[in-house]
Amino acid sequence: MDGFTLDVAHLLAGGLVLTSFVMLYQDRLYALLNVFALQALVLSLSVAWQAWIQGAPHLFITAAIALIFKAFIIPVALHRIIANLGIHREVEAVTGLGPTMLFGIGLVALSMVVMLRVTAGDDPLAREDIAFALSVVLLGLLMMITRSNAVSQVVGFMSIENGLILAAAGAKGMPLVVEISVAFSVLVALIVIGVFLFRIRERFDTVDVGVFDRIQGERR
Amino acid sequence: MNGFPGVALMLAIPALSAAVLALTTDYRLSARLNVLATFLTLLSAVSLLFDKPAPDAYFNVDDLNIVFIVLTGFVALTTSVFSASYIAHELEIGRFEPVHLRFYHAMYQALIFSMNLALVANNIGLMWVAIEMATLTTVLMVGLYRTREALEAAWKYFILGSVGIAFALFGTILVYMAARPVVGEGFDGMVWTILAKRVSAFDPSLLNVAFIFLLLGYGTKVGLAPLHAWLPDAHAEGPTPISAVLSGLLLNVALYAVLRFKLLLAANAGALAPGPLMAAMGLGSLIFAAFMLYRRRDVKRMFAYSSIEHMGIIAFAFGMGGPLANFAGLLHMTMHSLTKSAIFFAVGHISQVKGTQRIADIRGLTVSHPLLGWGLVVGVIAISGLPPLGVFTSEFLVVSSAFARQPLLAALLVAGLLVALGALTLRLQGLAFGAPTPDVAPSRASYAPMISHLGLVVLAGIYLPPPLVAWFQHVAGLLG
Amino acid sequence: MVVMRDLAVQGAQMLIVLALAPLLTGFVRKLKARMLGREGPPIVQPYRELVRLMRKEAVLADNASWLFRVIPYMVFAGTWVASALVPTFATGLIFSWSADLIAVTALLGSGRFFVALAGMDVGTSFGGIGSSREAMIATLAEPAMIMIVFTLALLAGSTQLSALAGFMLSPAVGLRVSLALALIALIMVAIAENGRIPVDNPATHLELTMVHEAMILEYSGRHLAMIEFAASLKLLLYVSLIACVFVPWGLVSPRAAVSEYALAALAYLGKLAAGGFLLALFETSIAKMRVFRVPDFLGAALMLSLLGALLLFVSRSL
Amino acid sequence: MVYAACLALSGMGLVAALSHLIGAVAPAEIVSPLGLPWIGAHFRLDALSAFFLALVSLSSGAASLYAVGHGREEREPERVLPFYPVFLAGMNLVVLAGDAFTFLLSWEVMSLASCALVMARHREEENVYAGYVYLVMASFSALTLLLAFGFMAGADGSYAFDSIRARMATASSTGVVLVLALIGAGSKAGLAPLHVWLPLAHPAAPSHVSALMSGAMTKVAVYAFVRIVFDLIGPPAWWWGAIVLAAGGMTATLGVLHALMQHDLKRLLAYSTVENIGIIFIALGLALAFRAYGLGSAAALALTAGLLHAFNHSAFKSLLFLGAGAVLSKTGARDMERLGGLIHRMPQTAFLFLVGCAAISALPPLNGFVSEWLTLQAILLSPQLPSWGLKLLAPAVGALLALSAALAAACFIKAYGVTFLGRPRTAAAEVAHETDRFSLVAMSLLAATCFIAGIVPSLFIDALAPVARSLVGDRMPAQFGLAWLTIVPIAESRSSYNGMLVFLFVAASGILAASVIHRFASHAVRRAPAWDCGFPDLNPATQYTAASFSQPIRRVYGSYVFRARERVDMPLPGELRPARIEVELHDLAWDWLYAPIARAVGAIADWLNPLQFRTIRQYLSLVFFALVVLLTGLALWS
Repeated sequence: MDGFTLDVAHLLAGGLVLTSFVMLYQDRLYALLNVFALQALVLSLSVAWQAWIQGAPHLFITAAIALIFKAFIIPVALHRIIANLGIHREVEAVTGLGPTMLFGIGLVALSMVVMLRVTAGDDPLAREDIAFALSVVLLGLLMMITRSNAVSQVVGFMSIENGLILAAAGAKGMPLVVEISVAFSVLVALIVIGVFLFRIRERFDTVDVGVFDRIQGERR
Repeated sequence: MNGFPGVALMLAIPALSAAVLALTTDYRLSARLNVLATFLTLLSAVSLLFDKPAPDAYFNVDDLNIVFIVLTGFVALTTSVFSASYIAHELEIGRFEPVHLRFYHAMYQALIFSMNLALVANNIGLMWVAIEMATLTTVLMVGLYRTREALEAAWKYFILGSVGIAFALFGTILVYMAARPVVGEGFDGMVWTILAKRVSAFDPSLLNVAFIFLLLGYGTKVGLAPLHAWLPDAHAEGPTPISAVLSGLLLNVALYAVLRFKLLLAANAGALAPGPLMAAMGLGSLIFAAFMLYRRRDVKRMFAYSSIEHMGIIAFAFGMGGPLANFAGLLHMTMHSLTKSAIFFAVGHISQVKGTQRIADIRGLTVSHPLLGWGLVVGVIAISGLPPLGVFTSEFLVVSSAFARQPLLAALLVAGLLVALGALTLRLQGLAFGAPTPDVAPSRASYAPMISHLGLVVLAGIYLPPPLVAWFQHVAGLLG
Repeated sequence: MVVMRDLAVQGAQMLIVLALAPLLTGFVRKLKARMLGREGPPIVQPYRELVRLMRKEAVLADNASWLFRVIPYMVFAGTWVASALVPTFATGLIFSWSADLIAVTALLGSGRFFVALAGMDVGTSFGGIGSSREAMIATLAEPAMIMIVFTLALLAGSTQLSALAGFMLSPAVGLRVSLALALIALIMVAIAENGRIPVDNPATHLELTMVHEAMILEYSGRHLAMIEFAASLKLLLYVSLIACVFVPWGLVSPRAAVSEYALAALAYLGKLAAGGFLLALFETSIAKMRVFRVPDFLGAALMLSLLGALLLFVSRSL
Repeated sequence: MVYAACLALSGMGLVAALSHLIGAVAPAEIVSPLGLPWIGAHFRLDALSAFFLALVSLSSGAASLYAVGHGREEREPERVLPFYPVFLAGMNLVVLAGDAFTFLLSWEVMSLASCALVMARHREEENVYAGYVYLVMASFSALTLLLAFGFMAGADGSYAFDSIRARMATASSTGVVLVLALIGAGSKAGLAPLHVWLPLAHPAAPSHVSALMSGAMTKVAVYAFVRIVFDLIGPPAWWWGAIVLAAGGMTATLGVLHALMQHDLKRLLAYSTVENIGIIFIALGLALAFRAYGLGSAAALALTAGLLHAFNHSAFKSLLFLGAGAVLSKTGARDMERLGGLIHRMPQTAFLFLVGCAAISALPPLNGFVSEWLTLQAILLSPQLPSWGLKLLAPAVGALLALSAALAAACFIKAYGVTFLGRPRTAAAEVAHETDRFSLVAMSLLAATCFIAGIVPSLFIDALAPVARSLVGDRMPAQFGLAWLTIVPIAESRSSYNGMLVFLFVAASGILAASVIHRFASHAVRRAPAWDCGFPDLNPATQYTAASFSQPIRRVYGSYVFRARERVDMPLPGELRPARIEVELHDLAWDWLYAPIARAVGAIADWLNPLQFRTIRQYLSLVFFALVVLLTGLALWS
């Protein structure tokens, strides 16, 4: 493949990491959702690009799923949830943004070190993709643990998934990518539904020790 | 697939019956159907003993999984029998609306399906999908009671499990990437038998990263510390049959997945030995769980912690490696799932009869309900590794073979075992002896499942059938 | 023929100890009285007492058990046998190899065991006091005795009394620290065992420091006689033990001529007299100590004997 | 009836063992397909196991016979009957086991069954507590032995004893095994400071089971030690003997001192078991030391002494426990302060118990004296040892041995005097009556054993000869041929003892004296109230109690052995309340070893417990950090 395709792939993958950072930086839920939609868009683009350059049509399905499901449906649903729960004025970073960002940069460096070293024998495109994917995954996880708000945690999880899809798409000729992405979408959908149904207020962990005493068996 | 389509059946039956059960509302009918379906599944699984189909791109039956397939079938059957009587009681006291019933049985069958799929899958991607399905179904069942704690537990399980699943997927992708340069693109890159053949040529460093992710991912579902957090609450808050299946089967399936990949690494010379990592995590889980046992007040949560402890022992055994330790690990997996599910059967009935799960409120079972009480006693004795029961055999092998090579680790292991035994027996005495506490409900328990399990465990403690030994020894040899 | 003669010698020894025991007791009493400036009872007084007691009827407490009646004879027999095993004037007696020094100690110990039981049988407070104190004393005296036996046995390479005496006669002994320690310890033990001053006072009644008398308080008549007899036999035994181990001169070896036997017997009498004199002198010169000082006294004995044994254990290897 | 069957079986076991022992045939071995698959379960009967089999069968036979009568009074027989045969089977199988797996399996079965028997009376709190402590300690010992076997069998798992022997012949640093075996077997046998469970568990069980636990099970532990240390692992180093000697001496003294302080009859017996185990280990330690320097005959003497004492102890301790059981079942009291005067109510039991007391106090001509005499003789041989440490240690331990023998005598004077003599202290003791005849037969059987082993010890010593030969390669000179059945450990010039002659001698002279007096002097008897120095008091409370009996000894040793504290509460003149004295005793092993460990476990549990109460986010961060740490490690590693 020529330099151009490589550059585009590189650009899109890097865009994913960038959006992850932006998400990490956001402290407003609505903005967060918008950025997430953007990330989903970028993801679908890069997956489509991979489909084109790999000549693997089934990847287009994955791209489509990403586009429709994550770029539109989920964000909208989350918007409504936020509206229902009335938590849109939420500023809820557990740790300050500065440390978080620094840590995120450290994570990206780590993933670069690990991945670029181990995949020495592989073609550059796959190396880039897998490295970026790992950093996206790690950033998503970082987001999950630095935000105490249910919605933003869901978003974090979904960005983890984005990273995975990127990796799967980047792994050349990998089978079952569609099935996997579908399965994952089901997972995400369930999470969102759960947030919606069970009215998880603001965070998964409204736990005072009293609750756990009940859990400890004094129930009934 | 040549000969008797065992694999197809053992996947098709649960899938179909899941669909059917989702539609039947009558309780008796659905319970019976449930039992029947699991029974047929068991039959088809047993048929695999006699003619193993040749491995194809999707399915594979070999010495490693045959035992677990049959075991899954068996425990699923006994658990369905148990849940028939258990759920009946839940319906009576109204913790269960009939609406949930369809859901419950359908999910049960779906769980069986996904576990069987994960076991027979010859394709690491397929295995991943199956385990994710298993996670989803169990999550839904754990949350079934709709109480605040149940939802709490279900969420915890769900979130942690999903993250674990994500890791596992990443690891799977990495494995594929490692395989691609050797076996070429496309489907072969995920077929386990092919990978196992060619693995020696893979890029070891990539395999290492992959194994880290797989260990963390599937290890979350195994419940190794520090990834264990979901396990106790999920066991304690869900319906007891689910706790039994969780401890008895799902942990095994996840561990089985880890083993598959350990086999790969073992076959690759350049890869870092996964042994020390697993041994360390196992030892950590064992000691941690052993101490956590002391402060438990909920009986089901306590036994959940003991599951963590035993998963730790098993992981330690595989981590130590060597034919003896690996054999012991496999044996321990089998014994533990039998014993622990038996214990949960007993505990389920007990908590129904006594109307509580608080350890402090249950006393003198051997007086008030001799069969349940002594069943519990035998179970706990077995689980704390006392003879003449199967767990003793495996612990004997683990400790003795470990001490010869790593005296310090073995000493730690022994200390952990002792601490755990102290906690379990302490609680057991409170539960089983002394003056009995009053009942709130008559016990219409079905003792057959518990007794059959314990019978098998006792038998295995004294005599192991040669074919079993042959399979285990073969696999143990492969595990290196 | 030879066996007959050995038997005769053995029998003679048994009769001699039987005959001499009360005499020794009386002798010591007399000497003590004299040293205290009193007239004192005649030497043969103990014989009279024994005879008088035997004639009298035995008064038993209401709830005295059969054990209470059997014990005096057992104690007497045990002590008698023990004292018969200690060479008095002749070594190598025919039965001497049936029990060595350890066994002799154990025989005396069993005597004490049963006396203590007798003390508790009637269930009076005095009996209990006596038994418990006796037991306490014994727990220190017996180990000391065993240690002394160790010392001697290591020197002589035997626990057989005859062999011991024979070794002591031989020039191989030399002068040894351990022996001196052992001798002192042995004397202390002997004093304690026989309930002499300063450990106990055989002459007192109804004094809260009494030990031996308190145990046998309930005895009367022939039973009392047996016990008393056993006590004096024990005294004789210890004196002759010390004599045969530390001043073995004059002991005849087996199969000697009758004249030698006679000579040896005379030597033995001399030793007894000397021992009794020293005992009386000692008893009159010091005062009775409190019961709870006794452990210190005996502890000292134990330490001395242990020291002697240790020295020996170490020096043997040089 | 279960017990009858057990009786028959143990009788058979006894016969088999004796036939094997006397007719010194070659070791018989059976391999069954059970147990570990690729090894199978080995069962092996050689001289050593035959001896211990005989020992176990003897006391279990007696206990079963006793239980035939005594079992009727069991309140919840369904909690005793099922486990009793299992317990017996476990003990026999341990002795017969021929490979590590079978050995440990039967070992644990033995422990579990006895633990279930301890908890048979599970409604009393302290029984359940005792059962718990016992269970934990038993598992501790089993796991320690497991480690030992792990070391011996090696990573490839050659568990059969033969292959272990082959391996250890060349292995190095076998000292580890010695230490592990000492801890493992010792904690089961009740070696200080691991003895703490024993005085809790043994009294709690039904009496015939207590008899078995003290009489047989502790001996099985001794068997384990002997089997491992003398048979399986290679030649000993000099310090092995030193360790074992020291442990034995300490155990003997501590055990008997604690026994003296008890006023619960069965607990007193249990502590005295600890003492006798100490004596056995002293002898074994000597044997090890001698063997380390190749002094064959001396080692044989010491070993024989130890094993003989094991046998004797099982005989008279079973007897004593059975007697205590009879007392307990007839008066309902284990506390001596509530007994007394039973010699009038239950004369046969009293007599048999007296025999037991005399035997355990090492009084000639009974069997206890013989074995302790042999042990002392063995100590007297220790100057031959070149090592200085042992030279100094041996006589010191000898002093301890003598001390504990004397203390044991005092202890049993107290036990017998307070329980059987004097005046009854409660109404229950007042109305007690003789126990059933099965129990009496069982006890008299054991008493006869003590007596015979006392007057013809040569039989038993010769029976032990093949054991000694197989273990230390030498044996004591044959005894049975000697004139007058004397026993001569080394040479007649050194030392000899003739129980039979002493017995005849004493008996003859006693009878002679009695008959002479009755013939020539008076034999009249008059009954009168007790004299008691002029002021008798009819209230039995004025008798010496167990506590007051042991008070002088407590004064002498107590302050530093068990930090005894006495608080006297003396009312002022004119006050009517009784004066009372309270004594508190500590078992230092408990205070300094067990309590801290228990506290530590609790503290760690409390410290970890909050991990149950974290939030999901925090759990996630755990996962996250695990991942990051591993990845970093990998990045650095590769």
